[in-house]
Amino acid sequence: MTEQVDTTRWIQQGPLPLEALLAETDDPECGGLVVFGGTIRKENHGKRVTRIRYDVHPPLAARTLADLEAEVLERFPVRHCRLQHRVGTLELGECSVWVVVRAKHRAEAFEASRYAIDQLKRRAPIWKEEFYEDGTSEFLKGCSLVDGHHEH
Amino acid sequence: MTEQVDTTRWIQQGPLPLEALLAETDDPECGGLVVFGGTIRKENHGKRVTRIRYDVHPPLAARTLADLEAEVLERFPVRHCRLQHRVGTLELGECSVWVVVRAKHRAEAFEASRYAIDQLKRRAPIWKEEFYEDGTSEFLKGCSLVDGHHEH
Amino acid sequence: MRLRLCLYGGLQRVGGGREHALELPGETMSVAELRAAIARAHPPLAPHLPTAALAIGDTIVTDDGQVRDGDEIGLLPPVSGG
Amino acid sequence: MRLRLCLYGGLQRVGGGREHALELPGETMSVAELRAAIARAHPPLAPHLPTAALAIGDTIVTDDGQVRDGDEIGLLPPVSGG
Repeated sequence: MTEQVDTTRWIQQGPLPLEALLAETDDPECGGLVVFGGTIRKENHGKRVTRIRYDVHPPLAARTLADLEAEVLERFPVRHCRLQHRVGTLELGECSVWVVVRAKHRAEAFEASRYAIDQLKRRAPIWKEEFYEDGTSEFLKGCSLVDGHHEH
Repeated sequence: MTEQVDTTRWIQQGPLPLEALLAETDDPECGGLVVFGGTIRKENHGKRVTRIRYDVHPPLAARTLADLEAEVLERFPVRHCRLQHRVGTLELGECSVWVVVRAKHRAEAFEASRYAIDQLKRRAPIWKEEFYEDGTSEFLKGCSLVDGHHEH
Repeated sequence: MRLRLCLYGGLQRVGGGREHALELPGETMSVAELRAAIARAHPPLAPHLPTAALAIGDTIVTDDGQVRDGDEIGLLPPVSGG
Repeated sequence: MRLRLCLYGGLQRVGGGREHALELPGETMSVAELRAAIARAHPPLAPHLPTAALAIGDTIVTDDGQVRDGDEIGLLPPVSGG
Protein backbone atom coordinates (compact mmCIF):
# COMPACT_ATOMS: atom_id res chain seq x y z
CA MET A 1 0.00 0.00 0.00
CA THR A 2 2.75 2.44 0.95
CA GLU A 3 4.42 3.70 -2.20
CA GLN A 4 8.16 3.05 -2.07
CA VAL A 5 9.73 6.48 -2.49
CA ASP A 6 13.22 7.52 -1.45
CA THR A 7 12.34 9.36 1.74
CA THR A 8 15.97 10.42 2.33
CA ARG A 9 15.45 13.38 0.02
CA TRP A 10 13.39 14.91 2.84
CA ILE A 11 14.05 12.84 5.97
CA GLN A 12 17.58 11.97 7.03
CA GLN A 13 19.20 10.07 9.86
CA GLY A 14 22.55 11.88 9.96
CA PRO A 15 23.62 15.52 9.79
CA LEU A 16 21.97 17.45 6.98
CA PRO A 17 24.53 18.82 4.49
CA LEU A 18 23.40 22.34 3.60
CA GLU A 19 25.98 22.48 0.81
CA ALA A 20 24.10 19.78 -1.09
CA LEU A 21 20.83 21.71 -0.92
CA LEU A 22 22.55 24.90 -2.06
CA ALA A 23 24.20 23.10 -4.99
CA GLU A 24 20.93 21.42 -5.93
CA THR A 25 19.05 24.74 -6.07
CA ASP A 26 21.84 26.77 -7.71
CA ASP A 27 20.16 28.95 -10.34
CA PRO A 28 21.37 32.10 -12.15
CA GLU A 29 17.73 33.17 -12.62
CA CYS A 30 17.64 33.83 -8.86
CA GLY A 31 18.97 36.84 -6.98
CA GLY A 32 17.82 35.92 -3.49
CA LEU A 33 18.54 32.89 -1.34
CA VAL A 34 16.98 32.45 2.10
CA VAL A 35 17.94 29.54 4.32
CA PHE A 36 16.19 28.74 7.57
CA GLY A 37 17.81 26.29 9.96
CA GLY A 38 16.26 25.04 13.18
CA THR A 39 18.87 24.31 15.82
CA ILE A 40 18.70 22.47 19.14
CA ARG A 41 18.43 24.99 21.96
CA LYS A 42 19.67 24.19 25.43
CA GLU A 43 16.72 25.76 27.21
CA ASN A 44 12.97 25.44 26.66
CA HIS A 45 10.18 26.68 28.95
CA GLY A 46 12.77 27.13 31.70
CA LYS A 47 14.12 23.58 31.53
CA ARG A 48 17.69 22.63 30.63
CA VAL A 49 17.63 20.50 27.50
CA THR A 50 20.50 18.06 26.89
CA ARG A 51 19.35 16.58 23.57
CA ILE A 52 16.28 16.02 21.40
CA ARG A 53 14.98 12.88 19.76
CA TYR A 54 12.78 13.24 16.71
CA ASP A 55 10.29 10.49 16.01
CA VAL A 56 9.13 10.54 12.39
CA HIS A 57 6.65 8.70 10.16
CA PRO A 58 9.11 8.65 7.25
CA PRO A 59 6.91 7.95 4.21
CA LEU A 60 4.14 10.31 5.33
CA ALA A 61 6.64 12.99 6.41
CA ALA A 62 8.48 12.73 3.08
CA ARG A 63 5.20 13.14 1.23
CA THR A 64 4.14 16.05 3.45
CA LEU A 65 7.43 17.85 2.82
CA ALA A 66 7.32 17.14 -0.92
CA ASP A 67 3.75 18.45 -1.11
CA LEU A 68 4.69 21.53 0.90
CA GLU A 69 7.64 22.25 -1.43
CA ALA A 70 5.24 22.13 -4.40
CA GLU A 71 2.69 24.28 -2.60
CA VAL A 72 5.31 26.94 -1.82
CA LEU A 73 6.32 27.09 -5.50
CA GLU A 74 2.68 27.57 -6.41
CA ARG A 75 1.76 30.17 -3.76
CA PHE A 76 4.88 32.36 -4.01
CA PRO A 77 6.90 33.64 -6.98
CA VAL A 78 9.93 31.58 -5.98
CA ARG A 79 11.86 29.13 -8.16
CA HIS A 80 13.14 26.63 -5.58
CA CYS A 81 12.00 25.31 -2.24
CA ARG A 82 13.70 22.38 -0.54
CA LEU A 83 12.90 20.98 2.89
CA GLN A 84 14.87 18.47 4.93
CA HIS A 85 14.31 17.23 8.46
CA ARG A 86 16.33 14.93 10.65
CA VAL A 87 15.15 11.88 12.53
CA GLY A 88 16.75 10.41 15.64
CA THR A 89 18.77 11.99 18.43
CA LEU A 90 20.36 15.43 18.04
CA GLU A 91 22.81 17.18 20.33
CA LEU A 92 22.70 20.86 21.33
CA GLY A 93 23.41 23.25 18.47
CA GLU A 94 22.76 20.63 15.79
CA CYS A 95 20.46 21.45 12.93
CA SER A 96 17.13 19.59 12.84
CA VAL A 97 15.62 21.15 9.73
CA TRP A 98 16.64 23.13 6.65
CA VAL A 99 14.37 25.27 4.51
CA VAL A 100 16.11 26.50 1.35
CA VAL A 101 14.28 28.96 -0.89
CA ARG A 102 15.57 30.78 -3.96
CA ALA A 103 13.69 33.48 -5.83
CA LYS A 104 14.31 36.22 -8.32
CA HIS A 105 13.81 38.81 -5.58
CA ARG A 106 14.53 38.68 -1.88
CA ALA A 107 11.13 39.75 -0.48
CA GLU A 108 9.42 36.69 -1.92
CA ALA A 109 12.21 34.40 -0.76
CA PHE A 110 11.80 35.64 2.83
CA GLU A 111 8.02 35.26 2.76
CA ALA A 112 8.09 31.81 1.23
CA SER A 113 10.74 30.60 3.68
CA ARG A 114 8.72 31.84 6.64
CA TYR A 115 5.58 30.16 5.30
CA ALA A 116 7.38 26.89 4.64
CA ILE A 117 8.81 26.50 8.15
CA ASP A 118 5.53 27.55 9.80
CA GLN A 119 3.58 25.00 7.77
CA LEU A 120 6.18 22.27 8.21
CA LYS A 121 5.85 22.63 11.97
CA ARG A 122 2.06 22.36 11.75
CA ARG A 123 1.77 19.55 9.26
CA ALA A 124 4.76 17.24 9.21
CA PRO A 125 4.28 13.97 11.13
CA ILE A 126 7.31 14.55 13.33
CA TRP A 127 7.45 14.45 17.13
CA LYS A 128 10.02 16.09 19.35
CA GLU A 129 11.06 14.41 22.59
CA GLU A 130 13.13 16.71 24.78
CA PHE A 131 15.62 15.18 27.22
CA TYR A 132 16.45 17.23 30.30
CA GLU A 133 19.39 17.60 32.63
CA ASP A 134 17.44 15.93 35.44
CA GLY A 135 17.21 12.70 33.44
CA THR A 136 13.55 13.07 32.48
CA SER A 137 12.17 13.51 28.97
CA GLU A 138 8.98 14.87 27.52
CA PHE A 139 7.12 14.89 24.23
CA LEU A 140 6.12 18.48 23.46
CA LYS A 141 2.51 19.53 23.01
CA GLY A 142 1.96 19.94 19.30
CA CYS A 143 -0.49 20.69 16.50
CA SER A 144 -3.23 18.17 15.87
CA LEU A 145 -3.44 16.84 12.32
CA VAL A 146 -7.18 16.18 12.80
CA ASP A 147 -9.35 18.76 11.01
CA GLY A 148 -10.90 21.14 13.51
CA HIS A 149 -8.07 20.62 15.96
CA HIS A 150 -5.63 23.15 14.48
CA GLU A 151 -5.38 25.23 17.61
CA HIS A 152 -2.32 27.21 16.45
CA MET B 1 43.52 59.23 9.83
CA THR B 2 41.89 55.99 8.67
CA GLU B 3 41.95 53.48 11.50
CA GLN B 4 43.68 50.29 10.37
CA VAL B 5 41.10 47.57 10.96
CA ASP B 6 40.97 44.16 9.34
CA THR B 7 38.28 44.83 6.75
CA THR B 8 38.29 41.20 5.54
CA ARG B 9 35.91 40.28 8.34
CA TRP B 10 33.22 42.12 6.34
CA ILE B 11 34.65 42.72 2.86
CA GLN B 12 36.30 39.92 0.90
CA GLN B 13 37.92 39.54 -2.48
CA GLY B 14 37.26 35.83 -3.04
CA PRO B 15 34.24 33.56 -2.55
CA LEU B 16 32.59 33.97 0.84
CA PRO B 17 32.68 30.74 2.87
CA LEU B 18 29.27 30.42 4.53
CA GLU B 19 30.56 27.54 6.66
CA ALA B 20 32.90 29.91 8.48
CA LEU B 21 30.07 32.29 9.36
CA LEU B 22 27.91 29.41 10.57
CA ALA B 23 30.73 28.06 12.73
CA GLU B 24 31.51 31.51 14.10
CA THR B 25 27.88 32.08 15.19
CA ASP B 26 27.23 28.54 16.45
CA ASP B 27 25.29 28.93 19.71
CA PRO B 28 23.16 26.44 21.68
CA GLU B 29 21.15 29.34 23.11
CA CYS B 30 19.68 29.79 19.63
CA GLY B 31 16.87 27.83 18.00
CA GLY B 32 16.59 29.75 14.75
CA LEU B 33 19.14 30.48 12.04
CA VAL B 34 18.28 32.62 9.03
CA VAL B 35 20.77 33.09 6.21
CA PHE B 36 20.24 35.50 3.36
CA GLY B 37 22.46 35.23 0.30
CA GLY B 38 22.43 37.60 -2.64
CA THR B 39 23.33 35.86 -5.89
CA ILE B 40 24.23 37.19 -9.33
CA ARG B 41 21.19 37.01 -11.60
CA LYS B 42 21.52 36.69 -15.33
CA GLU B 43 18.75 39.17 -16.12
CA ASN B 44 18.03 42.65 -14.80
CA HIS B 45 15.52 45.16 -16.18
CA GLY B 46 15.26 43.07 -19.33
CA LYS B 47 19.01 43.02 -20.03
CA ARG B 48 21.19 39.89 -20.11
CA VAL B 49 23.84 40.19 -17.43
CA THR B 50 27.13 38.29 -17.87
CA ARG B 51 28.90 39.35 -14.65
CA ILE B 52 28.96 42.04 -11.98
CA ARG B 53 31.83 44.06 -10.61
CA TYR B 54 31.50 45.48 -7.12
CA ASP B 55 33.44 48.62 -6.32
CA VAL B 56 33.83 49.10 -2.56
CA HIS B 57 35.27 51.68 -0.15
CA PRO B 58 36.73 48.94 2.08
CA PRO B 59 37.38 50.74 5.40
CA LEU B 60 34.08 52.65 5.31
CA ALA B 61 32.14 49.60 4.13
CA ALA B 62 33.69 47.45 6.87
CA ARG B 63 32.70 50.06 9.45
CA THR B 64 29.20 50.38 8.02
CA LEU B 65 28.68 46.62 8.16
CA ALA B 66 30.14 46.36 11.66
CA ASP B 67 27.88 49.18 12.86
CA LEU B 68 24.86 47.56 11.20
CA GLU B 69 25.62 44.23 12.89
CA ALA B 70 25.67 46.01 16.26
CA GLU B 71 22.49 47.91 15.45
CA VAL B 72 20.67 44.70 14.54
CA LEU B 73 21.67 43.12 17.86
CA GLU B 74 20.29 46.19 19.64
CA ARG B 75 17.02 46.55 17.71
CA PHE B 76 16.02 42.88 17.59
CA PRO B 77 16.12 40.10 20.19
CA VAL B 78 18.73 38.16 18.23
CA ARG B 79 22.07 36.87 19.50
CA HIS B 80 24.20 36.97 16.34
CA CYS B 81 24.32 39.01 13.18
CA ARG B 82 27.17 38.72 10.69
CA LEU B 83 27.46 40.49 7.37
CA GLN B 84 29.92 39.86 4.55
CA HIS B 85 30.12 41.37 1.09
CA ARG B 86 32.38 40.64 -1.82
CA VAL B 87 34.42 43.09 -3.84
CA GLY B 88 35.58 42.61 -7.43
CA THR B 89 34.12 40.64 -10.31
CA LEU B 90 31.50 37.93 -9.75
CA GLU B 91 30.12 35.43 -12.22
CA LEU B 92 26.46 34.41 -12.59
CA GLY B 93 25.11 32.47 -9.62
CA GLU B 94 27.93 33.54 -7.31
CA CYS B 95 27.09 34.93 -3.91
CA SER B 96 27.82 38.64 -3.37
CA VAL B 97 26.61 39.00 0.20
CA TRP B 98 25.77 36.89 3.24
CA VAL B 99 23.57 37.90 6.15
CA VAL B 100 23.69 35.36 8.99
CA VAL B 101 21.35 35.85 11.95
CA ARG B 102 20.77 33.54 14.89
CA ALA B 103 18.09 34.04 17.54
CA LYS B 104 16.32 32.12 20.24
CA HIS B 105 13.16 32.14 18.12
CA ARG B 106 12.67 32.11 14.38
CA ALA B 107 10.32 35.08 13.96
CA GLU B 108 12.95 37.50 15.24
CA ALA B 109 15.66 35.90 13.14
CA PHE B 110 13.59 36.42 9.98
CA GLU B 111 12.77 40.05 10.84
CA ALA B 112 16.33 40.93 11.74
CA SER B 113 17.72 39.29 8.60
CA ARG B 114 15.30 41.20 6.41
CA TYR B 115 16.17 44.46 8.13
CA ALA B 116 19.90 43.84 7.85
CA ILE B 117 19.93 43.20 4.10
CA ASP B 118 17.57 46.12 3.39
CA GLN B 119 19.78 48.49 5.39
CA LEU B 120 23.02 47.10 3.96
CA LYS B 121 21.74 47.89 0.48
CA ARG B 122 20.87 51.44 1.51
CA ARG B 123 23.92 52.29 3.51
CA ALA B 124 27.00 50.31 2.53
CA PRO B 125 29.45 52.20 0.28
CA ILE B 126 29.36 49.55 -2.43
CA TRP B 127 28.64 50.06 -6.13
CA LYS B 128 27.42 47.48 -8.58
CA GLU B 129 28.56 47.61 -12.20
CA GLU B 130 26.59 45.24 -14.41
CA PHE B 131 28.21 43.86 -17.54
CA TYR B 132 25.88 42.88 -20.37
CA GLU B 133 25.92 40.40 -23.22
CA ASP B 134 26.22 43.23 -25.75
CA GLY B 135 29.59 44.24 -24.28
CA THR B 136 28.33 47.35 -22.47
CA SER B 137 28.31 47.91 -18.73
CA GLU B 138 26.40 50.15 -16.38
CA PHE B 139 26.55 51.34 -12.81
CA LEU B 140 23.10 50.91 -11.28
CA LYS B 141 21.11 53.80 -9.86
CA GLY B 142 21.39 53.59 -6.11
CA CYS B 143 20.56 55.14 -2.76
CA SER B 144 22.20 58.43 -1.91
CA LEU B 145 24.15 58.52 1.34
CA VAL B 146 23.50 62.27 1.62
CA ASP B 147 20.84 63.11 4.24
CA GLY B 148 17.61 64.16 2.57
CA HIS B 149 18.39 62.11 -0.50
CA HIS B 150 17.06 58.77 0.76
CA GLU B 151 14.46 58.41 -1.93
CA HIS B 152 13.46 54.85 -0.90
CA MET C 1 -8.82 -9.04 9.56
CA ARG C 2 -5.36 -8.37 10.88
CA LEU C 3 -3.94 -4.86 11.03
CA ARG C 4 -0.58 -3.48 12.12
CA LEU C 5 -1.10 -0.55 14.46
CA CYS C 6 1.92 1.79 14.72
CA LEU C 7 2.06 4.41 17.45
CA TYR C 8 4.05 7.63 17.01
CA GLY C 9 5.48 10.30 19.29
CA GLY C 10 4.25 10.25 22.88
CA LEU C 11 1.63 7.59 22.06
CA GLN C 12 4.40 4.97 22.15
CA ARG C 13 4.71 5.61 25.87
CA VAL C 14 0.97 5.54 26.41
CA GLY C 15 0.39 2.40 24.36
CA GLY C 16 3.63 0.56 25.18
CA GLY C 17 5.85 0.52 22.10
CA ARG C 18 5.64 1.25 18.38
CA GLU C 19 3.93 -1.78 16.86
CA HIS C 20 0.80 -3.63 17.90
CA ALA C 21 -1.11 -6.33 16.05
CA LEU C 22 -4.88 -5.81 15.90
CA GLU C 23 -7.17 -8.75 15.15
CA LEU C 24 -10.65 -7.54 14.23
CA PRO C 25 -13.80 -9.23 12.87
CA GLY C 26 -14.68 -8.90 9.18
CA GLU C 27 -12.56 -8.04 6.13
CA THR C 28 -13.07 -4.25 6.22
CA MET C 29 -14.43 -1.51 8.47
CA SER C 30 -14.69 2.27 8.53
CA VAL C 31 -12.01 4.36 10.18
CA ALA C 32 -14.62 5.51 12.71
CA GLU C 33 -15.24 1.86 13.66
CA LEU C 34 -11.50 1.26 13.81
CA ARG C 35 -11.06 4.18 16.24
CA ALA C 36 -13.65 2.59 18.53
CA ALA C 37 -11.90 -0.77 18.22
CA ILE C 38 -8.53 0.78 19.12
CA ALA C 39 -10.07 2.43 22.19
CA ARG C 40 -11.45 -0.95 23.31
CA ALA C 41 -8.18 -2.84 22.64
CA HIS C 42 -5.94 -0.16 24.19
CA PRO C 43 -7.93 1.81 26.79
CA PRO C 44 -4.99 4.13 27.66
CA LEU C 45 -5.04 5.41 24.05
CA ALA C 46 -8.75 6.34 24.22
CA PRO C 47 -8.34 9.90 25.60
CA HIS C 48 -5.77 10.65 22.88
CA LEU C 49 -7.87 9.52 19.93
CA PRO C 50 -9.82 12.77 19.37
CA THR C 51 -6.62 14.71 18.55
CA ALA C 52 -4.79 11.84 16.85
CA ALA C 53 -4.87 11.56 13.07
CA LEU C 54 -5.00 8.15 11.50
CA ALA C 55 -2.91 7.16 8.50
CA ILE C 56 -3.20 4.13 6.26
CA GLY C 57 0.27 3.68 4.81
CA ASP C 58 1.43 7.21 3.88
CA THR C 59 -2.05 8.74 3.60
CA ILE C 60 -4.00 10.44 6.37
CA VAL C 61 -7.61 9.27 6.28
CA THR C 62 -10.83 10.73 7.66
CA ASP C 63 -13.43 8.81 9.68
CA ASP C 64 -15.38 7.73 6.59
CA GLY C 65 -12.31 5.98 5.12
CA GLN C 66 -12.12 2.17 5.01
CA VAL C 67 -9.47 -0.14 6.39
CA ARG C 68 -8.73 -3.59 4.99
CA ASP C 69 -6.93 -6.71 6.12
CA GLY C 70 -3.16 -6.17 6.05
CA ASP C 71 -3.26 -2.38 6.33
CA GLU C 72 -0.59 -0.57 8.30
CA ILE C 73 -2.34 1.95 10.53
CA GLY C 74 -0.40 4.92 11.90
CA LEU C 75 -1.79 6.71 14.93
CA LEU C 76 -0.42 10.27 14.85
CA PRO C 77 -0.74 12.52 17.89
CA PRO C 78 -0.32 16.32 17.59
CA VAL C 79 2.95 17.03 15.76
CA SER C 80 5.93 19.05 16.97
CA GLY C 81 8.64 18.94 14.31
CA GLY C 82 11.02 21.69 13.27
CA MET D 1 47.00 72.02 1.17
CA ARG D 2 47.17 68.81 -0.77
CA LEU D 3 44.32 66.27 -0.69
CA ARG D 4 43.86 62.87 -2.27
CA LEU D 5 40.46 62.71 -3.95
CA CYS D 6 39.18 59.15 -4.53
CA LEU D 7 36.19 58.56 -6.77
CA TYR D 8 33.93 55.53 -6.30
CA GLY D 9 31.39 53.66 -8.41
CA GLY D 10 30.25 55.38 -11.59
CA LEU D 11 32.10 58.59 -10.64
CA GLN D 12 35.36 56.96 -11.76
CA ARG D 13 34.03 57.06 -15.29
CA VAL D 14 32.80 60.62 -14.97
CA GLY D 15 36.00 61.90 -13.35
CA GLY D 16 38.50 59.68 -15.17
CA GLY D 17 39.92 57.15 -12.71
CA ARG D 18 40.03 56.50 -8.97
CA GLU D 19 42.64 58.89 -7.61
CA HIS D 20 43.15 62.58 -8.18
CA ALA D 21 45.45 64.99 -6.38
CA LEU D 22 43.84 68.26 -5.29
CA GLU D 23 46.02 71.28 -4.53
CA LEU D 24 44.03 73.92 -2.65
CA PRO D 25 44.91 77.18 -0.92
CA GLY D 26 45.15 77.30 2.89
CA GLU D 27 45.69 74.56 5.49
CA THR D 28 42.02 73.72 6.11
CA MET D 29 38.56 74.39 4.67
CA SER D 30 34.98 73.33 5.27
CA VAL D 31 33.49 70.41 3.41
CA ALA D 32 31.06 72.84 1.73
CA GLU D 33 34.04 74.82 0.41
CA LEU D 34 35.72 71.59 -0.69
CA ARG D 35 32.62 70.59 -2.67
CA ALA D 36 32.78 73.89 -4.53
CA ALA D 37 36.49 73.39 -5.15
CA ILE D 38 35.90 69.87 -6.53
CA ALA D 39 33.23 71.22 -8.89
CA ARG D 40 35.67 73.84 -10.17
CA ALA D 41 38.58 71.41 -10.56
CA HIS D 42 36.44 68.64 -12.15
CA PRO D 43 33.41 70.21 -13.88
CA PRO D 44 32.01 66.83 -15.04
CA LEU D 45 31.61 65.85 -11.36
CA ALA D 46 29.57 68.97 -10.53
CA PRO D 47 26.08 67.59 -11.40
CA HIS D 48 26.79 64.50 -9.24
CA LEU D 49 27.86 66.37 -6.13
CA PRO D 50 24.37 66.96 -4.63
CA THR D 51 23.74 63.20 -4.27
CA ALA D 52 27.34 62.23 -3.50
CA ALA D 53 28.41 61.78 0.11
CA LEU D 54 31.88 62.83 1.14
CA ALA D 55 34.10 60.76 3.40
CA ILE D 56 37.31 61.72 5.15
CA GLY D 57 39.12 58.44 5.69
CA ASP D 58 36.44 56.00 6.85
CA THR D 59 34.01 58.63 8.16
CA ILE D 60 31.21 60.29 6.21
CA VAL D 61 31.18 64.01 6.93
CA THR D 62 28.54 66.71 6.54
CA ASP D 63 29.07 70.10 4.90
CA ASP D 64 30.14 71.77 8.16
CA GLY D 65 33.04 69.32 8.61
CA GLN D 66 36.63 70.43 8.06
CA VAL D 67 39.28 68.98 5.76
CA ARG D 68 43.01 69.29 6.42
CA ASP D 69 46.19 68.89 4.42
CA GLY D 70 46.89 65.22 3.71
CA ASP D 71 43.30 64.02 4.06
CA GLU D 72 42.01 61.26 1.85
CA ILE D 73 38.64 62.36 0.50
CA GLY D 74 36.19 59.75 -0.80
CA LEU D 75 33.43 60.91 -3.12
CA LEU D 76 30.59 58.41 -2.81
CA PRO D 77 27.72 58.42 -5.31
CA PRO D 78 24.40 56.66 -4.52
CA VAL D 79 25.16 53.11 -3.39
CA SER D 80 23.94 49.84 -4.91
CA GLY D 81 25.47 46.94 -2.98
CA GLY D 82 23.88 43.63 -2.06
